[in-house]
Amino acid sequence: MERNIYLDYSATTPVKREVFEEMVPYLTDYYGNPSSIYKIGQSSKEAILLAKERIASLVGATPEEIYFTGSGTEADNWAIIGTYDSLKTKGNHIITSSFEHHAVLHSLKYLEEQGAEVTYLPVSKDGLVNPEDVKNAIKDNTILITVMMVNNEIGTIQPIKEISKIAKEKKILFHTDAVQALGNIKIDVNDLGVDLMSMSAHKIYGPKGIGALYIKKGVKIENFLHGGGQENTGRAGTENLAGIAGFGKAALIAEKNFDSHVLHLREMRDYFLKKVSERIPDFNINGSMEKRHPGNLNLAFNYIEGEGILLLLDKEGIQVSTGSACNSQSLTPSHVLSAIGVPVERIHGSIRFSFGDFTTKEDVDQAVEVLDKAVGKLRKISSVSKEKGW
Amino acid sequence: MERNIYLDYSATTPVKREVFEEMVPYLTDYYGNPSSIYKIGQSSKEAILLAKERIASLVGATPEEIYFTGSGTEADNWAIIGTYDSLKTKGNHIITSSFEHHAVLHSLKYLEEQGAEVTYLPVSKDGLVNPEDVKNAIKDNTILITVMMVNNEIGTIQPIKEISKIAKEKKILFHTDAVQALGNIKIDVNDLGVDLMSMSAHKIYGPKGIGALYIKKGVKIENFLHGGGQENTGRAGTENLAGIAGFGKAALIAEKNFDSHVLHLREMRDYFLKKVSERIPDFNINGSMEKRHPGNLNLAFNYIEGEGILLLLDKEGIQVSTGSACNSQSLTPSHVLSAIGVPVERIHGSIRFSFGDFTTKEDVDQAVEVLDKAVGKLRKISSVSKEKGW
Amino acid sequence: MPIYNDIVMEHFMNPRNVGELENPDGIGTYGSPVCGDMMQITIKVVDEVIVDAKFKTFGCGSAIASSSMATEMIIGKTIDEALAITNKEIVSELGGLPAVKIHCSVLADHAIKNAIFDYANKQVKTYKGLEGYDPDEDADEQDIMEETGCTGPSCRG
Amino acid sequence: MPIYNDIVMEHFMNPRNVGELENPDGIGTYGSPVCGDMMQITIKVVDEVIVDAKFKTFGCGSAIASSSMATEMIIGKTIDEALAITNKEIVSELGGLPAVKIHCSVLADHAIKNAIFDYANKQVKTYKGLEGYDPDEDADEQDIMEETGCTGPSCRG
Ligand SMILES: Cc1ncc(COP(=O)(O)O)c(C=O)c1O
Ligand SMILES: Cc1ncc(COP(=O)(O)O)c(C=O)c1O
Repeated sequence: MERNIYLDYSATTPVKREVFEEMVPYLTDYYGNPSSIYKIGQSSKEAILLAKERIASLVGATPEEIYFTGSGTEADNWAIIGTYDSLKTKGNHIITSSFEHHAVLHSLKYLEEQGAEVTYLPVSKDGLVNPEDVKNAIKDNTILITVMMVNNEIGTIQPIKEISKIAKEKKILFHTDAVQALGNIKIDVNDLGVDLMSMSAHKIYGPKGIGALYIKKGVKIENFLHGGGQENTGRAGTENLAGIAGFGKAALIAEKNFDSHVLHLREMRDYFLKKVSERIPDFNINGSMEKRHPGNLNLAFNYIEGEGILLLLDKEGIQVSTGSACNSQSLTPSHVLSAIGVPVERIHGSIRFSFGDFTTKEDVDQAVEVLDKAVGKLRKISSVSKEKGW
Repeated sequence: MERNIYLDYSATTPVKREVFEEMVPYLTDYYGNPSSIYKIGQSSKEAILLAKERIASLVGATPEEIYFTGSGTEADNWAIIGTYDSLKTKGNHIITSSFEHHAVLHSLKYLEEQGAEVTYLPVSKDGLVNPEDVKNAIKDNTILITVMMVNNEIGTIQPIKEISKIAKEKKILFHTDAVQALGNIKIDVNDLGVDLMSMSAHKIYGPKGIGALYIKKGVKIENFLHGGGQENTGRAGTENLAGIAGFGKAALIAEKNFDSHVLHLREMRDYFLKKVSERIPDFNINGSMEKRHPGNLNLAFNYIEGEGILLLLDKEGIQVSTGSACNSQSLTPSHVLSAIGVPVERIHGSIRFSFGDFTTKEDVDQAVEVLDKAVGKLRKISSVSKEKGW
Repeated sequence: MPIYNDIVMEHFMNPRNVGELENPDGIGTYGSPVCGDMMQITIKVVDEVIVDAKFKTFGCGSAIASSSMATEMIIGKTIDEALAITNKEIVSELGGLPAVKIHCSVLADHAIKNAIFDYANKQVKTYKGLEGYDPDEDADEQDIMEETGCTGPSCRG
Repeated sequence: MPIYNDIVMEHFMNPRNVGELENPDGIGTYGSPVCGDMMQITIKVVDEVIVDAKFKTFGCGSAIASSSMATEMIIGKTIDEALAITNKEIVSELGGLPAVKIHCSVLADHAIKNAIFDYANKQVKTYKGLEGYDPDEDADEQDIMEETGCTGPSCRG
């Protein structure tokens, strides 16, 4: 492979070498079905337990509270649809924010078709949900509050503890999508007071296609996948053994390296921002820089459209994401940036830069160089500009 | 690892070396998110397409008709719950057989709680569903017929073509669970006339935790996992890239080696049966030997309980499965053997032997030797016997 | 983490006191093949002491191990001491059993009591430990026969 | 299988005729930054022939490539010939565009027509190809603004 400068760690992370090595045995010699009672089946089962212990340790849970899923998306679907299924006779009202991940929003849309009533809370310009809004939205028939821990586009960290406290007072279940938060901010499920929490391996240097749902001891929600008795009868389907082992290892590393990881990300991110500020005029930062994922930056470059930036960067081996309509098969501008009130024309020119463990200062220097040129080139082509007062 | 004699290929198969090698790049260098439009994202997308082509080719489908899932279980859940969700306003009646896999039966149980009406057809002593029974069970409100292609415990092959013809005449959707059939019997979805078909990689020497649902072009069912636009907006969640690549490779090998694979399995299985017949008295074969998975054998050893056999075999490095209550955390005797009318006391002494590509004649010789001793030992301990007329 | 510990496996692999005593002083059976387990115990009693015991068991590994352990435990004990043995003690002597296999120890416990019951009947004796005891009571039938479907981890492919 | 073919990428990377003509004979704009694309075309006309054209575009890769290709296509053509150009022809000259990006070619097509419309107005001329033409018609607004949510494969993490 050519040299890449990967600045899209929030989309997915490379699998760390140690994680890969942890997976290899389960793709070669240790193939026993964890459901089988003979020895090679039981050692597969032990591997699952070890992975649970590691993930539980990272978030302050117990291994029995961790259930593996096929993705962060499945964890979100299960938490939301499973809660609805088990509580719909008690009430049908769910509270969420308007800038959740689509795994949450589309699960809720599905439930709306089944008869659920959903309140979508506004988000501040800084990218924060106001706990007061949550409180005011609660009704007699509210059965679930779901607010993400860290937003995937702008990285803002939500006041989970405050919200969960409100939920607890009213005896309403509280779910949080922690897919972007895991490994990047400190999580203690008991301190935070969450009942359900979604996680995904491929955001913490683990493999794709393996996620987990934390279900607090004592909380009972309907199963999502029905069939065999895997995962303590909680989630049917033969377990993704290699993926589970990899997720566990990734969690172990995340816990061990937490401080240096966060420090490194923040350093890279802040250095990048400083460099960009020095060289490129007319951009805005989307979302508050204060309560933010240490490796996330989301910038709106005025007068140009983001896909062009992405393509020019890709030509030079640099990967980033756009918040633009144009980059996707969908033509809708980012619902996240809309929710925090970024003007639509700026949404089109917004780029998410996300930094990770393998990002170097040289990467940043080179990326800013290329970015500077790309923005300059596109602005020259553009039909809008400061002078034209777009 | 010590030498194993693995005779539980129906539970799960070892990952073939070539399959593992196909997966490695996606766990190391090629980590791009398939949803990203930059180059390394797009090459991930190409890997997914290639895998679809390979699986489609194995079953006579087109790549666009293949949707990846996190397991065969998820494919079953999606087919059944998705069909119900999209057709429940038209009707709520579903027809199935009483010896389906739990992924099917428990999905249906879930739907019964949601208001579905399910007919469980009887199964003959031979282990076959009678198409006439299907025909007679159809009502005005029937929306789905789901009958498995090959049973997982006794390996009997169902008359899928005849059943799908009946379904088609009545314009009812037809789903088949082909998890055990894939790679072991010839499948042509168009010739068989199925609308929906479940598959799983770990039964054909691919990794665990990756499955697929075939959805015939033109058939629309509700999504099961809601979120991002992956899998042509059909199944949300970041794709299990390595698993997908592995599944594709496994399908390619299965297609290429089909004839020799089937021949080998049948040879091993028949040789095993011959040897057992020569040495061990008082056993019965569960299910017809005629229309049967080439690598499946299910034997009831009278006067003893299966778990003991399993443990004694395991001690000697031989892995098999039991149809016994006692082997599992559940205490219920196999619903499959019950369905074909095996007396309960014989169900307790039933063992599934399943053969695969790595099984050798020496394996079989040794397994029969150990089995003979185990059965003899347990019969000596047993409180029941022929003389006691149990 | 195999499903059984070493003590259980040892008693399963090398069960003690397998067989049937000739002309036993008491014989007890419990369970049925339909339920998945059936145990038979024969005992020899001299001066109120169980001097010998043998078992035959149709059942899973833990049923065989429990039977083996149970016979070991009663040999050398007085009838009263033997009657005082609970299934919990059998489990504890075995170093524990998986939760769903606890019923196997109940089986052994009942088979012992049934053998003593038989002995008591034949000898026309009464024992405190047998007061109100019903040899045909199916203490664990409910556990075994419950049609719960596959909920354990062994829902085999 | 990158999202754009080589022709599109070449026109995006090295767009032809970028800029604004001084004292153009016609100027046309189409789209708006809010909708994600806005294109401006200036043309120079001599004896009914478009002798020069330049564009400026705010928009994605395919919008820029379409603009570049469109200006190339009209230079040297008569007004009538230029008016006859359809967005399909622009797409075909580009060797194809992803389905959801077809609207970008419509944009270029409209911008050209608007530039000619402006020229016609200034020269007080009428053209068959402009009959009933409304320069402000938002042919593709619906495509762009539809609040369909994330249904494409780029639902980014
Ligand atoms: C017939 C059948 N259906 C469904 C499944 C479930 O597939 P998976 O193990 O991938 O969840 C299996 C195997 O476990 C099976 O044998
Ligand atoms: C906040 C958030 N939730 C959920 C998901 C979905 O997780 P997965 O990609 O494992 O399906 C993602 C990432 O894609 C995410 O960023």
